[in-house]
Amino acid sequence: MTTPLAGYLLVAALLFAIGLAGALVRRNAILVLIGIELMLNAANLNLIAFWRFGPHPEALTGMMFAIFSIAVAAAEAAVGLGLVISIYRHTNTTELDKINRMKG
Amino acid sequence: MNVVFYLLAALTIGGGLAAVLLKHLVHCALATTVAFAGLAMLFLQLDAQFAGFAQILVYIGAVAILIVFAILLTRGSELPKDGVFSRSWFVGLAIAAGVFAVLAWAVLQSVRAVPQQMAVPAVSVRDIGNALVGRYVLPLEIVALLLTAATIGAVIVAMHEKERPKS
Amino acid sequence: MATSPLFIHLDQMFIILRDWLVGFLPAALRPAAGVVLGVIAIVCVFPGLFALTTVFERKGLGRIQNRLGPNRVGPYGLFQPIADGIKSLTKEDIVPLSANAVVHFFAPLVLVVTVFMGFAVLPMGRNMVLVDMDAGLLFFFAMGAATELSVFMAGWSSRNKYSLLGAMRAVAQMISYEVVLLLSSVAVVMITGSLSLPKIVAAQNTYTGIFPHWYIFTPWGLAGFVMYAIAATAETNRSPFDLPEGESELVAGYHTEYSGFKFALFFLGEYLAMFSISGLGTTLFLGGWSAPFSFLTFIPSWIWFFSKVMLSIFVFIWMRGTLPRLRQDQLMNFAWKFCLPFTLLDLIVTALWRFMGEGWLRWVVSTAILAAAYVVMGRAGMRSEHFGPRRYRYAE
Amino acid sequence: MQESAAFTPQFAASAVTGLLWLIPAAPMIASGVIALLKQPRRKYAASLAIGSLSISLILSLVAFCHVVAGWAHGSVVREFVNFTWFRFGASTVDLGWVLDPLAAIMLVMVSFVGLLIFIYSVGYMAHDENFTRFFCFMSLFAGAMLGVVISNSLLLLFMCWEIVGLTSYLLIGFWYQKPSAAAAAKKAFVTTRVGDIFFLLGIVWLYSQTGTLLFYNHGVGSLEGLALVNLLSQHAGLGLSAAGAIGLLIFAGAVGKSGQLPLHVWLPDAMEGPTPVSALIHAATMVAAGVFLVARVYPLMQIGAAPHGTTAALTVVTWVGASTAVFAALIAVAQNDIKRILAYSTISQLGYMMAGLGLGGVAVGMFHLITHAFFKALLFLGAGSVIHGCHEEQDVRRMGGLRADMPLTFLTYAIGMLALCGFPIVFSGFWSKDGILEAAKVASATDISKGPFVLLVFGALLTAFYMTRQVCYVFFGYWRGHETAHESPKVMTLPLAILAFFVIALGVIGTPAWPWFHAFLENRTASFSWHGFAEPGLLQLMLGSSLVVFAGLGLGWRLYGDKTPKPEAPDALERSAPWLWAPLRDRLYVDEFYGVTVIAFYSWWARVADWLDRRIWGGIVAAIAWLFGLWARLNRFLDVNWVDGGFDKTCEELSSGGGLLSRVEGGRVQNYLRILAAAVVALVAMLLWSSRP
Repeated sequence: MTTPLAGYLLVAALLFAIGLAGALVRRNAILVLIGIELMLNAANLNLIAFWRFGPHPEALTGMMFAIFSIAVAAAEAAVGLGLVISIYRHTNTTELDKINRMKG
Repeated sequence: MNVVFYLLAALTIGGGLAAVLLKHLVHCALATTVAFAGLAMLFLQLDAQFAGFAQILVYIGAVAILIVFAILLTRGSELPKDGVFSRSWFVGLAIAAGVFAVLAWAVLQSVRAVPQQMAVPAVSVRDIGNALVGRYVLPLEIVALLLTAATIGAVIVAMHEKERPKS
Repeated sequence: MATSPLFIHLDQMFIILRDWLVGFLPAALRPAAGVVLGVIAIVCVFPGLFALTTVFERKGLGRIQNRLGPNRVGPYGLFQPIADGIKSLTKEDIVPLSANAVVHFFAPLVLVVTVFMGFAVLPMGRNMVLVDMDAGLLFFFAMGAATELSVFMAGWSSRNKYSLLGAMRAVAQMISYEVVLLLSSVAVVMITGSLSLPKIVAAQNTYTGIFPHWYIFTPWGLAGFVMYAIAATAETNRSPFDLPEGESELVAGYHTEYSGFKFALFFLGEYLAMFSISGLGTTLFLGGWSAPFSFLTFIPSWIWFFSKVMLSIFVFIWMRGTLPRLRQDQLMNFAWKFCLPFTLLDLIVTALWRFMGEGWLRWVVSTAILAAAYVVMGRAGMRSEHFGPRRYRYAE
Repeated sequence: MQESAAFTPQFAASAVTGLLWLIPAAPMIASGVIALLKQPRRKYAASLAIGSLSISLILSLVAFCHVVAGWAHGSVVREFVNFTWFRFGASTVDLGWVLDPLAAIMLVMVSFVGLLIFIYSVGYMAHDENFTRFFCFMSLFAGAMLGVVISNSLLLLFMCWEIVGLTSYLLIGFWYQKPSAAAAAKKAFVTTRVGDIFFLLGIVWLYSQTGTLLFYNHGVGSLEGLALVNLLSQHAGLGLSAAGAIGLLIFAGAVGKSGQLPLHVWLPDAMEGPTPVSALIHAATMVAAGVFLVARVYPLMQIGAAPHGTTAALTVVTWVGASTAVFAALIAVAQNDIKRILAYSTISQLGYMMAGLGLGGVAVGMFHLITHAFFKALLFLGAGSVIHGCHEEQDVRRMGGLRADMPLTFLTYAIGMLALCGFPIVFSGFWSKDGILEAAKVASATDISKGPFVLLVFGALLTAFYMTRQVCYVFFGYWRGHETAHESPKVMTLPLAILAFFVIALGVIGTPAWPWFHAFLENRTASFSWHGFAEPGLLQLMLGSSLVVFAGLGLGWRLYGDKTPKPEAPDALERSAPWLWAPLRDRLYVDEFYGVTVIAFYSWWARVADWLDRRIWGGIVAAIAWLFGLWARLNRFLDVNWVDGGFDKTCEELSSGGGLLSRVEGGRVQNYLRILAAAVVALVAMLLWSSRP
């Protein structure tokens, strides 16, 4: 018996929570980005799960959404890491607590 | 079949936890890659073949490398002196737990409402192609635009500002 | 086309063998058993070929460099691989103290596993493909993407400047050329309209007169194949692009700190990558298992596949022997400033080709465009010393 | 529409009257053009002025002949042209000009005398650098004077009257560098202004009663029957009818302008101006304007009088005239400045004219006016040439013996003097003054008192006396000045000769035997008959007045004869009657009297006004300022305590609150995430809790 939808949703929720915890707890900027990536992936999982167990899988909306979200997440990761690198070049640290000055 | 699901779920959750909890940054990155791989396999299990491969290609192929590069470029690989977790880590954890509780509660409440759909949707790459170019042509173009902008943006943001000697 | 029972048997030899073996098992397990048999076949055939090519390469290089190459072990050095194998197995596997043991250990594993995964979708012969996936090509490239990760893990975990540098160079190079690789193969997908490799081969398996419809014989196909070949050599860190383990500077690049069996694994991984890349190349551009001429179809399909693969390997070795090593900035510039634009142009030309319909006009137009682009970009690149020879500026 | 009708001038006259307006216009235009000329343009200025006045003279002669011709046909010649100047509301203001015997005579006299004086002043003013400016004012004066003469509307008359006043001010103060000239000009203008105020009152009163200011307007004019009867019926107190009262008010204007008793102080000082000015303005024309004005409005004053009777207004005129005559004559006796003597003599002669008008009617007064104009102009021009000859010396005591040096001037001056004194038969002065005395004698018989007659006779004696004194001082004895005197150039002596001829000739038209002048004015037929002398008492009167004149001359000769007293030596009269001499020399303290009364009153009033202004108004302003200050302080108080306090306080609270909030935005990215996540959790929890089945 294939696992019910709830299983996937729970896994996604847990992954989302872990990602959020990572983002909130860790000190390093890159870890926050990783946390965000995890959260996005959790969302994708939900999408695919609902697409798979949803009423009209042939409509492909769920999967399409997931694919587009993957693309967007990639772009976001690229830009995010670019920013972290440039911040690092200015402030020589990736500690989020130390980066709280808006000065350019 | 359930066994595979549990296995993959354990793999993904383990990867995620490792990514968050490990002290060493590169290990976190690699743990993330494991989580991504687990997710990709979950996608395949859900018969979303194209999504799975896209996940592998994009996340494991590109994002993971990107993260690793970022770690190396910002000298994240050395061990951080003071603790890895921010001072008010407890609050973060509590909030995350809250979020999980709420989501889990929501899922459990509503899971009965969704009918169990067993049929395996036969999705071929051609259908996906047609869908992409047909109904979703606008999002496709927008994502294309977004990606170019993002790449150019990332390059500019991270470009080293050293004054190249005008040849 | 020869459809004599003999030919069919020869052609489908392995399939028949497999079905016969699987027959002994209960129906429920048959499909699984079939797959396992396939895997076993691949795992045996390709390492064998690997052993063969090591000798073949060293002999070949020797001949190119006007020397004999290994001839001590066995007749004409044929047993040299066995000697190497035993040597690598028996050598002590040293792991540097400061190395990151876990990552250090997993690096070669990830490499080999992902490369073997790649072989699953290659159609070795007529309906001789392990897994006929709808998005076979995509799966292949997905597996290819993982190799960079393993290279990085290797380079970083050995905590050695040379290996880190080597890894960085390798990863940068592989990422750049992976893009070119993907895009050039997209041209083929546009024409055949499907990602599954058997369909691509089937599309090329037709003849006009004695000449086959291989994609390489079309202008965009040729351009695509050239780009594909360049990207392939870069992907596998071979010959002109073998900067990562440039012996002169970086000792052995990212696998300097490896010894013994892990080193052998890396070596195996590298060669297997070469086989899979060239296997894909043949499937996409050289018609996979289809015979070069219509009258040669009587020879079994898998022979054609393996001969084309061995031909590509020969080209690899040949290039290794003749071309000097590229510099890192030349390499990168070449990828981003020549190959990528050219492949994009190739995509456009392919689209043009597909929608211009039959006739000599599309041949003329596409060849013209591609030739012109090749000449212009090439010359522009060379003149602005992006990939031309370096002009040294002595200290002013 | 009524509009158009008003604008077409009611031409009740011939072509001549149509062109009448040219007479005053020519000199005025000339003055305008000269004003634009630059100072060095002497020739143009002079020629323009003389040319324009000669045009006026020619036109005046034409008009005179026209009137004479009309008179010869026996019809009353009174032609007028009226037009509406502007309208306001229903009423309109009409102006116009008239041609009648009175105007005709004056036109000829003014333009002729003016022309002679212009020619004379070309020579006299030759060395003055403001030559053009002089001629500009002179021609403006001539234009204005002619305007007064021909105007048919009291308003137009008043306007020209004011321009005349202005030009007299300008000309008196011509040498404005001299402070005394400037002061004299101001004094003249102010005193005449006082008279003009009463004049204006009279005009306004007349306008309110009769509704029009036109003299003659087809029977509707103010001086015509209908209006007069209406005015007569109203009583204005003091036994005067409205007409009389208005007449007197207008007479007050004349008093100011002609320098009668109370307002005569300005005329002697007016001698500061150049001599031709004195001659033209303060002898012949302007001062005569007052007399002409009374003559013009004579019907107003005369209405209601019995035939050969008189009205209260006329008696007032007579008494003022007579008293001025004696008063001025007395002062003239003790004056040493040649022009000042003549000025006082003018005042006394004007008194004679006013008395003549009051007693004998328009003709008597006007005849004396005309004759006086000629010989007084002659005397003044003579004085001018004397002064010119003696290098601007004006004190008679420093002259003397000019009989030999300036024979022509002496001869003409002597003729003028004898005419002024009223030397019998030969000179016109005798006939005109005799006419007045005769009228006075007749009036004294019928009216209340013989006062005016006695005064006039005593005046004649004094006139003869002071004139002989002046002639002896100037022409007889020896030259007491420093340089040698020299005869004036021909351009100055020629007008003197012409004037002298007229002084003699004019007497002919006024003798009782052939009273042509009176007939012309009163529109009677003039016939030559010796019976004129057969009037009862006329011959005795003539004999008596000649005796008086001879007595004056003899007394003068005896006192001053051919002696040449030292300039510093006391005057002969002074030696004999010092108690009389001092007050006379000091002009009977009239100026001092004014100084004490009017000036004192004004300065007192000025102080009061100043006090009023500073204390009362200043006080009020200060009070208001203080009030505003108070209000401002209240404002500040409110602002500081209530607005600032309250408002600023709230602002501080807000900003501190803001500060609190800003701590949330501490820049730590993870804080944001935490808050975000917490909010999401809360939201979702709420949503789920609310939607639970």
